[in-house]
Amino acid sequence: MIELNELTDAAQKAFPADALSPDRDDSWKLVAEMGWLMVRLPEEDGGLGLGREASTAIHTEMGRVLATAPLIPAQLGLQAVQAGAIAERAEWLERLAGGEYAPLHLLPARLERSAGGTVSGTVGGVFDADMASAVVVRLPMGYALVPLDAPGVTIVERPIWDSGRRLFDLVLDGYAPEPALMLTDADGAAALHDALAPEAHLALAADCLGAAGAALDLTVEYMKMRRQFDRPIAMFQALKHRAADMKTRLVVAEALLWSRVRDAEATSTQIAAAKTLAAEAFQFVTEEAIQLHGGIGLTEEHPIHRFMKRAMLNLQLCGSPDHWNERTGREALAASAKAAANAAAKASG
Amino acid sequence: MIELNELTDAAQKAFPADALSPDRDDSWKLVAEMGWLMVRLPEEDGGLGLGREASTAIHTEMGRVLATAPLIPAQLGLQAVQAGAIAERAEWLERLAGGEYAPLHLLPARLERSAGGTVSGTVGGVFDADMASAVVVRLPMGYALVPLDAPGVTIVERPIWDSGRRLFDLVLDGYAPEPALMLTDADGAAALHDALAPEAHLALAADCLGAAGAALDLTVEYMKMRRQFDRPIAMFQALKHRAADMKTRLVVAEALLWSRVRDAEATSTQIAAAKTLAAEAFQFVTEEAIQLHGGIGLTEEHPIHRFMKRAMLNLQLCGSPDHWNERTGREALAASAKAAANAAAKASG
Amino acid sequence: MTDTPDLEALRRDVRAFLAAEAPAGWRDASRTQEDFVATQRDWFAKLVKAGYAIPHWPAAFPGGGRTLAEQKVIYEELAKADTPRLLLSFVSTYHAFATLHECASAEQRDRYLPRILEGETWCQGFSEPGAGSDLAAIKTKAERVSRPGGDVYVVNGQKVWSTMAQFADKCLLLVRTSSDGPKQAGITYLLMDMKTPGVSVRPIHQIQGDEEFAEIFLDNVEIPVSERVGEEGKGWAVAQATLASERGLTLMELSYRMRGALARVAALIQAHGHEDERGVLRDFGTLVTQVDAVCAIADQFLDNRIRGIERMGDASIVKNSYSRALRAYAKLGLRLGGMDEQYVAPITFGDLNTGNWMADFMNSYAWTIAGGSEEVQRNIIAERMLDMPREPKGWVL
Amino acid sequence: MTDTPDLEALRRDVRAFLAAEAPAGWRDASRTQEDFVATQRDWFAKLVKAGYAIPHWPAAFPGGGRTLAEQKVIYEELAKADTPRLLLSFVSTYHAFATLHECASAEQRDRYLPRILEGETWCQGFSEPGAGSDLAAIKTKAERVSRPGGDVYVVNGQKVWSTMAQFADKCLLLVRTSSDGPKQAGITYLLMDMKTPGVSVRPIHQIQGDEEFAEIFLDNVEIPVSERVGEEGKGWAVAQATLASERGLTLMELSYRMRGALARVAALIQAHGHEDERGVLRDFGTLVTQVDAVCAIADQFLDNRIRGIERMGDASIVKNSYSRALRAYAKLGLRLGGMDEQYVAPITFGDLNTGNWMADFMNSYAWTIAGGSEEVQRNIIAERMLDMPREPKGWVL
Repeated sequence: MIELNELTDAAQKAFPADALSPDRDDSWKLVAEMGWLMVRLPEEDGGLGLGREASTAIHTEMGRVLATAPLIPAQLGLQAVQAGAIAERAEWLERLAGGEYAPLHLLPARLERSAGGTVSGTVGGVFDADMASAVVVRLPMGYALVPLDAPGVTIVERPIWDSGRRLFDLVLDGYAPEPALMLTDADGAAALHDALAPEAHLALAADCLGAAGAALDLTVEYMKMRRQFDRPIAMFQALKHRAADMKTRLVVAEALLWSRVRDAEATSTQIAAAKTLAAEAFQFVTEEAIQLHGGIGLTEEHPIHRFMKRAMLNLQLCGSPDHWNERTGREALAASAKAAANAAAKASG
Repeated sequence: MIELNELTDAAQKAFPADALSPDRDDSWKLVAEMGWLMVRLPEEDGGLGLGREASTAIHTEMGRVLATAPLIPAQLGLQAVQAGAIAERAEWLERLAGGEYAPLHLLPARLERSAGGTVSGTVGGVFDADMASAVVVRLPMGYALVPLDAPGVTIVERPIWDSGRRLFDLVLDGYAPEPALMLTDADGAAALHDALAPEAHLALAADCLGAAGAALDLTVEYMKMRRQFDRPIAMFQALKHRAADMKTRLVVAEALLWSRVRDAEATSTQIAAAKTLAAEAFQFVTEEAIQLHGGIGLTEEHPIHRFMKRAMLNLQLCGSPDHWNERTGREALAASAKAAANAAAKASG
Repeated sequence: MTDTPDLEALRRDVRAFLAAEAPAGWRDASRTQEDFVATQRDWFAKLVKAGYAIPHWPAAFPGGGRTLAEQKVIYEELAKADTPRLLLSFVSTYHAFATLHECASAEQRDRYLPRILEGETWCQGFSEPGAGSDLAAIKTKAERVSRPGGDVYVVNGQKVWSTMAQFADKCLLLVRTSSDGPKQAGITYLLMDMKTPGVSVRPIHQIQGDEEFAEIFLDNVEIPVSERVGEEGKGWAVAQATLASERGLTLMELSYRMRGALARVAALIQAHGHEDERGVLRDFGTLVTQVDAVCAIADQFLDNRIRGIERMGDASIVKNSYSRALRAYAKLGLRLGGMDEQYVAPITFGDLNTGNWMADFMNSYAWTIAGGSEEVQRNIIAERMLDMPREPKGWVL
Repeated sequence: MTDTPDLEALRRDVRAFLAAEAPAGWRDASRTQEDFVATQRDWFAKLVKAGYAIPHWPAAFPGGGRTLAEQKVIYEELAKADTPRLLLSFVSTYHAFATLHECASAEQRDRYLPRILEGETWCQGFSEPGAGSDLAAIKTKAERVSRPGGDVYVVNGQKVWSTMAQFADKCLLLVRTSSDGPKQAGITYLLMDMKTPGVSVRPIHQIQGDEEFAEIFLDNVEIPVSERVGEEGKGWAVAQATLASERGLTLMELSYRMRGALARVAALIQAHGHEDERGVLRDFGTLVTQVDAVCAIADQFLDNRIRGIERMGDASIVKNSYSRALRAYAKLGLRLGGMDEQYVAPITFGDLNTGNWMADFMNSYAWTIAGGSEEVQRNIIAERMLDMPREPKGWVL
């Protein structure tokens, strides 16, 4: 079995920390060569059969360099195909593990089904659709592989502030789903969604924390170098304390993430909560980082703004903090009420 | 007309900043002698006929010394009697302006009216009921003066954390309201409440900000005196910056309060918002003050904790921040929608 | 303060002017730098003509000689009418004016002030890559050299954060003429023509897509000694006059504009159907009160100035509370807007309401970093208002 | 980490013991200091008997010789079962034990360690009014004097923040035997009997009504030289051993207890009918995640210790994140409880769940102030984890 730190070392060698936002197409090739596309694919399906720890380690390193290659949607797409029951499953898995790209969309789909069974509407948040052969889409009739060359299928790029990522709308106009490419039916879609959601949250959380770590490193380095009033600004206690708080937020969010990665019984809301905390820590770290960089942080010359923009994007992917914090509160409240009722029943019984 | 700074000077002479929590009964006598009970009473009713600015200045100074005398509920009680229509109105006003005490309760009343017209239940938040001859209570049938020696009327002290104030429940058990002491009927009660609420909020806001200013002064003084690592802790930039933020919150809340004091068109929600901001600033200042005092701030030896306890109490009086912030948001949203609709109508008309 | 009858009359006049002349649709007409500059020039010319562009100048100039109370009325009305802020001419009418009026020679004054009203624009060459909060650390070097036409300073160095220098005709320039003694002592103040050989300007690409600032590179730039303001080595004092020229009107104006822009947050709440969620209304209400309070403190600051009772540090309180409220405003918009705001949208230059909350959020940092950072203001508040000790002067590593 | 079979067995044993012996209703039985002390003594004796009181002591002691992983299991279960924290014996079993075990003479060790198991309690005489965060600044003076029965130190001074000194039999005392050289160099470490003439103790009235700490006044107190730990003037190093004695178990235990206590917030939400207000559930959810994260970091800290990969500063991160979460917990309770919490309620001593949110809120400050304030921890994090520069040593006013 591959050790976690071997994976991390290999990732750091392939994607060195000083080469931020590495070229997308080169990165994609490298990612495929390293076998990362099949890290989570079970051995019986030709994959490496590694667990959440391995993918978390990889996504952390990809976050650290502000990866431009769409590994997260690719991994999720592959997992969806792996869980699906299409006839050509083995062939698809082989092609996808080898570098063909069929991402899962990361934003809601607003689709309508016609009487004739065709589908129209917009599927949001498809990463790098320009390099995809198909997209895994949640259609009204279930999850399906939608080939991009099928009739009624077009893609529209929608530029985002995080210029290291490319987001597309997949526009369906009377698209007739191919039965052979249906991964689930309507009933099975919810189950697949529930299986994929924690994977998406863990990957995004790792992406957040890898990037937050890099943003903190850049900031601390800048604070030691930048001099004002005859000393490095790292020596000003008020600024130093802010850096300490950034580190604290980051390390605590990392601890929660890894504890949930390793907890097989963590609920999907608990995993989403770890992503929320990670994304909020990333946001906090980058907001402070901009301020601590002073003027240079407001220019495109310095890379720190790219971390902030990624933080703001990651915050919104797969549900906002407002949404998940409320859900966490609601579930904790229900669990607490249940425990109290049980205790009362036990006491009176 | 009395100048504001004359009032302030007189108040500071009567209640010097270094004598915190002055004796209640002595303070009450002094307050009555200074004529402060009749500051807001119109001249035609024998009062000084001064405006909100005057009472705000006085309550600020009372806040500064953590006053123990119940000037705020007394002022409100007097204003209720002044606005009421009882036969012996003039006599009551004269007695109250002269030092007799009939406070308005500052927390909700939970009362029920029997078929026979008597009232039972609890009236919360009566300050210093032990020295009152009557309490101005919102009964189901309207505001009334409830004499404490009437049958069915008792008081119960309920100790609070802010030991500089004494809070009582007024317990009514089959109390038969005297028609001669009804200040309003049920319909008039809402109007009187709406007239008194802004007065209560302005007084509490002033109390908060006077006290917050004193807490900040104590803290800054302590920081200049307390030495650790061979220097005054005021020289540690991280602590110094926190003091600067305390000052900023305080001064900004003061500016809002005074702008609302002087704005005759401010709505009651806008005035409650000024109280909310003041109470939140007071809370922030005292929370930081405890931390900046270190260990000594956790002991009863040092007075700083009394400011914190008053801050926590003031936060809850006359509606919590949650309540008023939400109300402010709701009203601003409605106003904005109306303005947008008007603009649209104008554009199309 | 309540308006006096005179102020009321002025307010009526300004409103009447604005009702007739306030530009409509200027946001859409300011989507490129060029269009923005054209809009700005046009609106400045209209205000000059109407007599509202330079109320703080002496009465000798048409539209000048206004009291601070009158200036406040004019700016309040400009803000409430949601007119474009005068960004392109700001350095000219405030910084250049104050410098010329208070510190320059009569000859310099008479030459340059009238041209400002004709549309000549100035920029400020103060900050350098190594001298931001610590402005006195500037290194741009000027050597005095004899030339047949008269002595000149030969200037070499680099300036940064120069607002709209790419469109400027003239520059207020701080240079170092000596490295001896305290660093403030070797600074000299020059007036530079931007077309002088050796001057090159490179706009700074900002992270929200704007190019509000530029770098100025100075390569053996020759500036006649006659263009010096004050004595050689006494430029630091002149720079203080430049920096003190803006008397709180901007933050009052901006606070009022932010209050107006709360309607955008309200629209977002309505568009997203958040009305019934108490958390959202509570947070919106908290913001409304915060913004109202900033308006109140900005107002009070000017009133105190008018009454001559301003205290040390007051300006820092106004700046920090404004910048924090602006950050909170942008963050609430960003939060309520959700994913929509992550898509790039065309922005309006020079407006706190650019049309996209991400851009607004990034713009808000200009207020916590530039013009004396939030941290520098905290030092000022602690030291000047709370009389807390400064760091020891002899603190050397 | 997952339990090994050995740990699983231990966990089962502890649970079985707790199911049978965990005291019920101890909160109500700890409403006065006296009752609290009685409850504590009783529970400590039970744990000693069961072999769970001193798992970190050497195997020579019954119940000792446990690995850190085993200690963690024991504390986890004690926390989950909501048993009373061992406050009265904490200084004795950790600080006194570590000092005696690591630095004292064999004679001192053999005399004092067994008595701890019999219930003798120690307090710590370290902090002074002028020496809090800056502990090395202590001034309590000890002069060596000859006496017929052997040399003694005559000690004069004042100690403060001594946890439960009013109930203690013995004291770990730091004194100054020299004022020359660096301030750390003149410190000596003594073991003092609290019944020695000249020792007086005054409990500190805390703002939440507790008296967890006391002041110790030392007036010509004579302590035999044989009660010195280590050499004269070498007490600072011994004190470091004392302070390092607690290996993160407390914060792990407390974090788990805080997680259990979230049920109180839930009950408050239900009691007040706040369920449907999204803001409240959102804020509760945020707190739940914050507390879960603190449990995770406290857990990870111990796991790293067990695996020998602890890093400098880790402990500061755990402490600051715990104390902030505790503050947030108490503030949410205070906010949701509203006016009810302003009335004084009887409190339970030595519990983060005192029965009143105001008291809990005030208690939370102990964690941001004592044991190295939040600000001192931030310095440590910045300097030791982020390698940021320290303030210059020669910094003198």
